[in-house]
Amino acid sequence: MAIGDYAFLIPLLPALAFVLTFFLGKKLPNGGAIIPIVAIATSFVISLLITLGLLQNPEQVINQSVSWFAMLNLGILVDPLAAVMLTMVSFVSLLIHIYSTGYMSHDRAQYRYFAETSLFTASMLSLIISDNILQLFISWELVGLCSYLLIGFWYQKPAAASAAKKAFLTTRIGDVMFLAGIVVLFADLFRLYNGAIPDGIFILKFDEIFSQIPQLAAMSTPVLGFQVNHLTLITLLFFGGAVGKSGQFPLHVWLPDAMEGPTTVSALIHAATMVTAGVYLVARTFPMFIAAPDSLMVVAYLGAFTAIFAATMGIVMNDLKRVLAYSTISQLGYMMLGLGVGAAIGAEAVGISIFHLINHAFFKALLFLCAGSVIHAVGTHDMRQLGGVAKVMPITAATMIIAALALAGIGIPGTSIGFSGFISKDAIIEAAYLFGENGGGWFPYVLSIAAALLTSIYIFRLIFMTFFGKPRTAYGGHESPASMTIPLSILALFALAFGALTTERFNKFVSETFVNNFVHMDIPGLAELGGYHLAAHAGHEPLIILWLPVIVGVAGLLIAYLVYGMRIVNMDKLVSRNNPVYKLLYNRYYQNAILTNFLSIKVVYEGLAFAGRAVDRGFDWIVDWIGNISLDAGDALRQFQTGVVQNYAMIVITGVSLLVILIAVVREVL
Amino acid sequence: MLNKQFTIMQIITSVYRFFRPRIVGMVIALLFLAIVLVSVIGTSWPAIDQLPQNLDDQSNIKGIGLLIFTEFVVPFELLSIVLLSAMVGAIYIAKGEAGR
Amino acid sequence: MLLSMIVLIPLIFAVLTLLTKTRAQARALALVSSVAVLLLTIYTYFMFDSTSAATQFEEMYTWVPSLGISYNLGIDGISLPLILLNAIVIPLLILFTWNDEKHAPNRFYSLILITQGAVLGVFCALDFFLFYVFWELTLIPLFFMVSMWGGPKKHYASIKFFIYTHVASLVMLLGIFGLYFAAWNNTGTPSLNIPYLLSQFQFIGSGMTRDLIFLALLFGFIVKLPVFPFHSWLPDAYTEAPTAGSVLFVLLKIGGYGIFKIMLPLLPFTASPNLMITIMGALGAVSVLYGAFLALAQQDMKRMVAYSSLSHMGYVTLGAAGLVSLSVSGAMFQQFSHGLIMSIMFMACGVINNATGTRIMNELGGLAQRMPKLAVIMVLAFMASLGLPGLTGFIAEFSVLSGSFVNLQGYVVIALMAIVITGAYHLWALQRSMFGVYKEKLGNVVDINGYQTFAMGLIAILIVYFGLNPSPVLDMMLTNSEYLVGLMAGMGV
Amino acid sequence: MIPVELYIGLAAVIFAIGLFGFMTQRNGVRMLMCVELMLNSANINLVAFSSYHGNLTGQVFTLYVIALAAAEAAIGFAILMSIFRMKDMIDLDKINVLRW
Repeated sequence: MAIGDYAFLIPLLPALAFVLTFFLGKKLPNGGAIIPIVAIATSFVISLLITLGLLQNPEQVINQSVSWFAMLNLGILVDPLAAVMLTMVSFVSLLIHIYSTGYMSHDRAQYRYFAETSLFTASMLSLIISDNILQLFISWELVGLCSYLLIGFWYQKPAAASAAKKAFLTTRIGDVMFLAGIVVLFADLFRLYNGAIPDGIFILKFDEIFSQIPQLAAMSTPVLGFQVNHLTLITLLFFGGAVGKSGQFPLHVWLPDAMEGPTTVSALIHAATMVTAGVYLVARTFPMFIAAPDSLMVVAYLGAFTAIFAATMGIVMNDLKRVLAYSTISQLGYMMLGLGVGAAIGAEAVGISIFHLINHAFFKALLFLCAGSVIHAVGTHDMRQLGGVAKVMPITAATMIIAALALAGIGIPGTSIGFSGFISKDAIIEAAYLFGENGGGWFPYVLSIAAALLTSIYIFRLIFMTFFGKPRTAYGGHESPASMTIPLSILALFALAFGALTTERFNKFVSETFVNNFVHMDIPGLAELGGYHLAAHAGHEPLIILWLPVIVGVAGLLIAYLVYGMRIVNMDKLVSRNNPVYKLLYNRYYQNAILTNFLSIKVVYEGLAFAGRAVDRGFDWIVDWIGNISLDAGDALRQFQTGVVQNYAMIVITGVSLLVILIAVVREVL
Repeated sequence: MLNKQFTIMQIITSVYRFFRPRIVGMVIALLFLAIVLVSVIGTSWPAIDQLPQNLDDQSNIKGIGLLIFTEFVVPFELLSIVLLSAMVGAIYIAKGEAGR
Repeated sequence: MLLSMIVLIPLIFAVLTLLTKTRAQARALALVSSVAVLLLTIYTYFMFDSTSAATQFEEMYTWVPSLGISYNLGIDGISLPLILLNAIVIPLLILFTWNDEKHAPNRFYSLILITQGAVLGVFCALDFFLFYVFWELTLIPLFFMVSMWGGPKKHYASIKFFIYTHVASLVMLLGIFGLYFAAWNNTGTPSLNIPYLLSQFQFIGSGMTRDLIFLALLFGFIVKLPVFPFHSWLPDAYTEAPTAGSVLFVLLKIGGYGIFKIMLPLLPFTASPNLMITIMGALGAVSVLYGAFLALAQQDMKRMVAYSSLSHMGYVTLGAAGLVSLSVSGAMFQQFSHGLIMSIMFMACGVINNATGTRIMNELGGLAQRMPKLAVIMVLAFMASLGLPGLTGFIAEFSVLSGSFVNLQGYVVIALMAIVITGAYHLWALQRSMFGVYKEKLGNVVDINGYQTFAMGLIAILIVYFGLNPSPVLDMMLTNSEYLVGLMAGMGV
Repeated sequence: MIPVELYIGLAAVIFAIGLFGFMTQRNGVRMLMCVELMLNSANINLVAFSSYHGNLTGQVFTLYVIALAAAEAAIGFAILMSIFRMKDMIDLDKINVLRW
């Protein structure tokens, strides 16, 4: 049997591990961590073998489906896009699990932690491997559930419980949009088949959906006076889901709060699972986006805006993990931008975006695990209290610096020499340039360059404040155990070299998922459907365009060094409550006040829900009133029961007489 | 609540007192009588053409006696029980406290 | 005989239970009866042909031929899942109350069994007379359940429930009479046979009459369901009832059953089907949103669950009005899944109320630390209730939403808006009651006992099982809804 | 031959008189007498129809009605006696303890 026949085990093993760990883990040493580790390691091996097989022979796409209910199915689809994601997720997750055995060793509820992370990984793997949009949505929601459970892992802390709830609800706004997109898509396909779906056709399967793109693009409905193209509507709703899950503006508010969970969970959420799901969704349904250029525009602009928006907040945060959280949002903005520029460069956009996703997964997981290592050792995550940690924890410091260089994107343009973040981010910025040159507008390009500068500043601010200089408070500290430093070193290796080693093959491998391997899509033809032409990819940008990202990256490093390393500027003046810009940034643009406190609590809860309660009292009152009417009527009629026989006789006789007269009259009239 | 009841009752009893002098009763009784009479006159009553001419047949005591003890014997017996129990009941009720 | 046994065993055992003296005897008899029903139902399920929409296991004895009344039982794919639901949950409910110190246990268990028998009777009846008798029979035990073992406002709640739903059933009875006499007029022979009368509906001459009959029947069913704006008996009755009573209310799926079994076959033949679809769809969609908002505003946990029940029931009418086989079967599945989910939710509310003496969520907090088993089951039930994929609630909601969107776009958009609110109140309730710092003034609470764990855990497992593999019940629902939708298609609706 | 209408008319008049009396009197004994009057008007009808149809059943039942009236009167007067014993009057419109 070929290895592909075992592909279904990839999500299944961690899911089984969840069940086993949850029920048996309490009795095993170390919370039964060995079960998920073995399961995920097996998944990783299978994915790796499949990926290698696909590299040899890209036509060998694995696609197996079973009927679920009605015209829906469950199934697996491993094409190059899915294969690389599977490998990355299982790999990073495996490392994080190994790291966690050290990090979580003091927690009483370890077994619950490992069970939940195992389920988390399983959901994410199932999300990637699914061959239909419904199964993807199911896994998508399960990912949300696991993030809820894990962010609220220390549920005794009210802040953690509240952050978990916020994360779940905010992403759920996106999920509803995603669900609405599926609903619209389902109804459209249902109508295309005229309600009679032949047996054996599963209408929400990706290849089925993609084969109907031309028909979908031709459908449009008037909504509020606008002619809404169905494909645009569906893709925008899908993107709405991605906005929630991938923390794009304005649904990013949950991500920084999600730091209330254990740091390893943050690493899992921010690097391997959860947030990348949104990017993966857009990549997976990319043929639909290609045929709906308006949606791609939205993706590109919102991505670029999120990239810089989050970066500005990252600069002022004092919490180690929060800086990284905003960095994640910002980098996700880059990935979305990379997909959005598909309007200019076609399917290659998937390649560069996923490439950045994978590289980001390595260095972001590394950053978080390093931060976790620091927090584990020192017991605080306020950067203002740290300083000079590098002396105590050399391995952690070294790996973190590598990750920072990768995040800032340092390398030599024109060659494939550089940190992994450089290779992929550079590609996205270049694509944004092409996007502008082909009439998409220069806004995304300009913002992405500015965001690159800010990225470099905030990450080196973090490095300098934490690892260099003198300790600002007295903290104990020691290098972390081997179970933690080994994963760090492995990840550092990947952050250092993965991009450079694979750049040539990777883009081609993933980009051609849609063109050659999967459904043989005619990407330029789809673009024609959207009414535009793809630009031929060119490497003839001016030299300054190639060098600009690196220049701003180095400039950021220098600025951070001057300000935080050399302290040539007195920070106290800038960082004060009176500085309106600082205040605005530090309060995160007051989004918490506006979105959470005002919109959800004041408007929805106190406004609508309480109004609803008043209305309901009204209904209750009406019902009671009807009841009281009959009581009162009975009370009034009771007075006729005088208890005097004569009166009754009188009434009876009168009634009989009148009835007779009435009948007589009626009979006369008729 | 009590107040409301009381006033309505007062009105009814006063109205009742007012009409007490039999006018209403008279009117109703006459109305009823008129209706009955009108309908009696308006109806064509089926009847046998003539009474039996034989004078011996004029007496129907024998026939009634026969009917009572043949066809309607069960109601007759029941009636006797009713009468008996009514008698006993009437005596019991009327005797009242004295017996106790 | 099979169906007669299923219906009559609980009723007979109810009488026997009433005669017992001690709690141990009462609960043992009740358990024996409900387990017997469960076994019979499972046997029926395996003998049932789910690929056919026809009535199966039919039993027929003439009863009052001059009025067309007969003793006629039979089931199809609409009723069997609901019978199954009832048969599964009642024994678990009895186990759940195994150690409860209730006064008059013989009456308590007897009432449970009467309710079960009556509800099963409604599901099995193929004769309107029988149907109505069982329909009304469900009222009585529930009335006593609320007024004898209920909360502080039990008398108000029980009378309101009784009169409100009784008035609705009388309106429904008028509808039945209308149908009965109109058919009698047309054909000259009286019959109360349900399938026969349904097939005669189209021959009633006046469109006005047909619409009135339809609306009268619909009114009876949606009050029982209930649907906005006829829901105001629900929060009081559900909240004031004892835990077992609330669960019995949840299992009282006769309103929705009536909609599928009686309303949908009539729908295409009304004079103005589009108006009827609009009424049902709009009421359903508004219920979904309205119930969600109301649940968000509640402080009492049980009341919140009651309103969430209203919200979920909206999907039933919405899906029924959707008139696509997927949406109709989704609505049927919603009834099934709602029964399972709400049973656990109410059991959990009851456990919390017993352990801490309060259900006000702001007074609770951190219970997960003292009641870990309850916490796990409750999180699962809440997730199922908010429609998390992989659990039963999602299958139902997704089928209803995506199926209904084909015909009723506007209403589905309304219902979709409710999903976030649904998530919000569930999670907020969890956060306030289970998570956070444990409030010491709640005293020393203990976790659920073994019987309760077994009962709630088994239902939880069923929720997961049917969420992952809905086919065992969904297939027969699909068969029937395809048949129903076929009727509509024949009429060009 | 006397037309049957006259008998019926007579019965109607007697019934109306009884009715009038029943509605306007307060004294229990008088009311009972009025009731007897109404009963007897019905008897007249029965007898009249019986002989005009040549069917004796009506007359048999007239006898039964008389017997029943006796029973009723016995009970009625007994009740009135006990009421009188309790309240020292038999004004029936004052006897309303069972009202409401």
